[in-house]
Amino acid sequence: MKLHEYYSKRLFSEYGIPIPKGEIAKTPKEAQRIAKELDGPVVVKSQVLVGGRGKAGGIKVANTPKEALQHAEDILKLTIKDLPVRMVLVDQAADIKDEIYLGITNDRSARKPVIMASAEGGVDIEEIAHKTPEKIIKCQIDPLMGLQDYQARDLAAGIDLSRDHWRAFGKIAHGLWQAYINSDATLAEINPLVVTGEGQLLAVDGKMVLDDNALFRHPDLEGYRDLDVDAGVEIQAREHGLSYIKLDGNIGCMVNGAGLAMTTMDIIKLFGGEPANFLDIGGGASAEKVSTALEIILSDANVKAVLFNIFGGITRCDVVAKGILEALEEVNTNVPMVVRLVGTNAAEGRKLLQDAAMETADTLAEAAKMAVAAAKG
Amino acid sequence: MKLHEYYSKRLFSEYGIPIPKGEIAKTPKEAQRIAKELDGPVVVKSQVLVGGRGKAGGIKVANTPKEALQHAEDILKLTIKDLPVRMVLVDQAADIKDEIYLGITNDRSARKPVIMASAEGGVDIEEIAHKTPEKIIKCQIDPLMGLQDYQARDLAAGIDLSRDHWRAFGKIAHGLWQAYINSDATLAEINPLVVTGEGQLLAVDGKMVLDDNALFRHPDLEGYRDLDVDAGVEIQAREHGLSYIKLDGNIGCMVNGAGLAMTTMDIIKLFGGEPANFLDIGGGASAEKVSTALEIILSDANVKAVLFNIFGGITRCDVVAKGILEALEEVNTNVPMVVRLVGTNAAEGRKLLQDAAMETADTLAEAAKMAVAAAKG
Amino acid sequence: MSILVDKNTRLLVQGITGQEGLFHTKKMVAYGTQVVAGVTPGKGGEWVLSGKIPVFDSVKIAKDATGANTSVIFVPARFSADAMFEAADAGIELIICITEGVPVHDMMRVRNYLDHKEVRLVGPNCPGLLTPGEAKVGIIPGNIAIPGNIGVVSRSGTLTYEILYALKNLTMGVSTCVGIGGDPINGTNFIDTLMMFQEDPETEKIVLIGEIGGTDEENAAEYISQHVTKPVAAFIAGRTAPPGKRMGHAGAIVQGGTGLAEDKIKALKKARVKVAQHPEEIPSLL
Amino acid sequence: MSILVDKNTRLLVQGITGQEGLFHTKKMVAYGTQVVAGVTPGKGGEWVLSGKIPVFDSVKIAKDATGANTSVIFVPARFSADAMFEAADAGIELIICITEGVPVHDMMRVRNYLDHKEVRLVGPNCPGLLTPGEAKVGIIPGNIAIPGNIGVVSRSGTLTYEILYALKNLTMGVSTCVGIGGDPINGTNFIDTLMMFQEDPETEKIVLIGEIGGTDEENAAEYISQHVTKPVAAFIAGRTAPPGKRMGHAGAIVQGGTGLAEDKIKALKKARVKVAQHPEEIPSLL
Repeated sequence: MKLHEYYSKRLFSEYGIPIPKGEIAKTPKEAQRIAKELDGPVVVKSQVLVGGRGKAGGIKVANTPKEALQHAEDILKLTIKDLPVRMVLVDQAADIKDEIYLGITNDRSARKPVIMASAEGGVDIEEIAHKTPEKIIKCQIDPLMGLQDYQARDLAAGIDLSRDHWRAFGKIAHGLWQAYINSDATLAEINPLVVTGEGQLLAVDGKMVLDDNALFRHPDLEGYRDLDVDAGVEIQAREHGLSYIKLDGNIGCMVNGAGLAMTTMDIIKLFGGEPANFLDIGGGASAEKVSTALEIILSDANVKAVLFNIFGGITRCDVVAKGILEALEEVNTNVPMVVRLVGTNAAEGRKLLQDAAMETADTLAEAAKMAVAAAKG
Repeated sequence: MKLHEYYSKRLFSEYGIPIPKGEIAKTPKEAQRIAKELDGPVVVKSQVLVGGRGKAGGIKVANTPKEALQHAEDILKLTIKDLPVRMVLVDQAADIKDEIYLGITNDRSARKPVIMASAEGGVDIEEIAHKTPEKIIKCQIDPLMGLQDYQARDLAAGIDLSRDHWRAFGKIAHGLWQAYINSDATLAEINPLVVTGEGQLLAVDGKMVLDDNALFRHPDLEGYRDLDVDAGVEIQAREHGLSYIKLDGNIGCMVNGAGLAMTTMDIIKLFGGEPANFLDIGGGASAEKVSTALEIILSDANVKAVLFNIFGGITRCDVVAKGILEALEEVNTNVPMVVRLVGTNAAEGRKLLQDAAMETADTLAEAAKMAVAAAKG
Repeated sequence: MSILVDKNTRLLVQGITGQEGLFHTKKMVAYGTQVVAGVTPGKGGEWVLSGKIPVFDSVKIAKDATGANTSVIFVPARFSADAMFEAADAGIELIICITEGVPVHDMMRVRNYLDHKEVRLVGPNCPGLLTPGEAKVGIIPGNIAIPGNIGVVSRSGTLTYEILYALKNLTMGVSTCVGIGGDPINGTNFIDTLMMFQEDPETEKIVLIGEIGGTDEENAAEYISQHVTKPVAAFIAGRTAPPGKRMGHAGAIVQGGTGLAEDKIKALKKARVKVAQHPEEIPSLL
Repeated sequence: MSILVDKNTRLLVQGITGQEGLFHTKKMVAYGTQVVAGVTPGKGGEWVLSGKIPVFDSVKIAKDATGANTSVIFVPARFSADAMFEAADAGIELIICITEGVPVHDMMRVRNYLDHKEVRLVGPNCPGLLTPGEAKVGIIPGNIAIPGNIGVVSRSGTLTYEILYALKNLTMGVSTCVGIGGDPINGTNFIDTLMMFQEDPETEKIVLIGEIGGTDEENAAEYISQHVTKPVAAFIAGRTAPPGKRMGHAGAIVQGGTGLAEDKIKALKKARVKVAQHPEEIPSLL
């Protein structure tokens, strides 16, 4: 789960990281009021969970409260990369001398958190990582030990930070580590961490991504979820324990298991078709779940054929068949369907479906070919 | 540094451990008021940092506020093992069904914290450890991992705690662990942890010992220090960076280094004398420190002779000699003194003292024999 | 004849009285696995499967009483880290964690702790282990594989079953099937398993089933080119998965130019691994 | 000729620009110890001892630049744990922490972390190491010992000097003197050191200097009886120390019936160790 800049920075601030003064506004009037209170130049920043806000016109400096009102008006009308801007952050503008990058994430291959810093902040860190990886100083953190003081110093020295700032930088690194570890984050990032003209360090932009699996430990943070990020059907799917991602093709797929679901997509493509979605119904799916899944697939108007690929293990093929039949009673569709049932109770499942005018297949390749043909009509 | 029962329990309570309702009283009147507010039987408990308060009459049950007043009056007059009772804790009396022991301490040989539980709480745990060690269930805690849930369950199972209480016991164990680790404690102990008639767990008595070396991390806890524990001169010594412990003999010792100071005590005894104190002036002692140390030694009226044993390393013998001379100018004493100076600048030191009518010795054995003879007069 | 589990495995089930735990215990026992004990804290003294399997309060007690050497974990995600610590500290040699959804910070702690212990963890979020004809530890359906000389290692669940099934249909047998799980941080990876298969005299060929996300397949390819002399066939799922979208579980995500199926396939081919275009092609590549 | 340090030791001083650090660096250099670098964060680029020793910002940089293999720590107690972690993570093989007053929780963490690394820690709260004629690492006065075949290991400071001095007065030489420190939790204990002395061909006799508190001396006695063939003489300080009172440092305290000098002396005698009644008796027991 991604946190908005505003919530990320507020969290950082709880861990002693200095952030600019600022408040969230949902209307231009509010933005004006905040700018007035801040008394000086402000930055009006769209709060949407995508990168490239600046380029899209979603971040603007205002020198007067009136300007802030106008900028907020413009920005609140924007839709950036399909996401509507529903609020803006009005922050005191910082006197920026230097921009640093500081972030902590999970290093998958080291199986440890890694803290990273770069003297080149304010730009896309993945781009730096790609083009000039030597400009990023990395340090693995033992998860049982936590960040050590010397590691923060090594980072500061590594990015040639002036020694006057080492102490402040160390405190910020420790604060970020605490925010990361206490929130079960998979990413906690300050970009840029600014050195101001007055010689202060300030977290001007912030980003946090939390581990969905650990949200049970953070009921307070769950409230910060931005529902815009996922399409409506994706939310609906999650609520039913389904994993659904919409794609651009025309062959809907319903599969049990993530790996097999991806494989089904791949094989459709291999035989000349285009998958309309990824959909994993999970293990031991009930008839009701299957029925909801089919409704979701068919809610996509592009879908010209549906391929069911169920490998019965925990999931019983007869239960899946029942779910399909239940859904068909309600949905009433002409979309052709290809069913492949293998494993636990496959025979019973096939028997249930034999009156339902569905094509059945034995192998995955065969099923894919049939679905591709059906979609072509 | 030991914490009073009252502060220990208040700390436990901050970590979610249930404790009886209660308040501290410094006068009988206060005790009466608290008892009235608690509305029911109370326990009036002397707050002194020694064991055996109950046997000394320092813990009494009161059924009425008036009784509480009387008990408090009696108890506040007591001196238990040389310590004056300056305050009492008035706690709501618990309906005790069972008494458990639960404690965490540093296991020196394992180099890890160890958590211990026993079904026989409310009594001296060291006595149980000595007589029936099998009645104490122990579990080492990895300091990098912290207490694990399963370890708390193992303890609960190990002391045959009814399963109804496992969850509550687990929470208390985790609370105690947090109190221990966050306070840099060397001991955190609930004795007894009571199972009440209503089936609740309640920390009826608590004890914490903090690591003096870590108090810089806990300035808030430093305020809880009980100055009565150490004699006045011992406090004075600590303030001057000296380590002084009064003993019952008549030969004062001033030594640099703890091991050598103990050895000096031992050798005095070996040659038939009795040391009056342990005194370590530490490394690199200044003349002023030496002078204060001598004043402290001579403040003990029992002292009939003083033995200086200085092995010059970081400590310079001439500086020590100067300190002795400075002190003698102010103190004006007839107590005979034996000086042994070896190592850095020993010759210079001896020269400084040669006019001061002091006996000097080359070996430690010789010095000790001379001091014993001098004390016998 | 196998790696990790066989007919001598003495299995303990953590979370045996839960719905999942009990269901799969029945299946494992029916397959012939020696399930010697179960653990559910607070239920010590009970029995499951009509008095066949004793339940204990802790792994330590269970191990002492039954000589269990392997544990399979079915407890809910939020209690899984504790279950793994408990098993490791009790001296269990092999831990298989089936549970899905274990927080990644928990896994970083578990993994770094276990690295200093004499214990192997498989999973979490994995289907477990199957040595056909000997032992089934986890949730892999027992009837989709027959004994043989092919070692199978996979990050996936049902996709693995698909391949086992394809092999069985051609009466090609399996030495051991190892589901290492789909989480980004887990106990046993491809390389660990390849090493064991390479050393196992009864394993003659190896099937590796990977998917998008991370660089484990690339690392495996590097290892194969240097250390594995047995023939390896592979399949990588997710060639059509869009970047930035998590495909079902936390591990399967293409991020910042890494984790792409193409890169994995290229690396494997470079290591002379035959890569199938779809799972049913696997048997023909062996 | 020695254990742990010798003329090939390339020493780094953590906290070299502090008062203590600088003072003892001078003494160590004067003794002939190869002090190759100092570390003080924020002072990298400076030099001490009239431009003889370079100062670096971190142990890693210092090690890379100078090939230091041993570090001695003089930083204040509250920063000592970090200094030890830094040295260990940088790959320093031997760390000697002189600092007194390191919190015991810090030491539990340090010790448990270091146990998984290829590194030896001596101390904290110790006088360090002296291999007469070769290297002095720490604060043991250099002029109170001459080279020889007696290995000395001690929990104490000045008491150790006393015994070194007594040996020197009889022209008895020392292979290496190891001050393991007086804290309850430290890096190297009696047994570790005894093992090294037993294996060192140039050490022919051993002196062990213990004191009240803990059971390290009893454990050492047990070890001696089983593994040490070289003659050992010992002295235990604190026979007259009253129970419950801490004698100067955290380690020296008699508690709950353990840590008594009598028990230690009894255990050592049982292991055929000659125990001196006072330190000056030691030479005659060898």
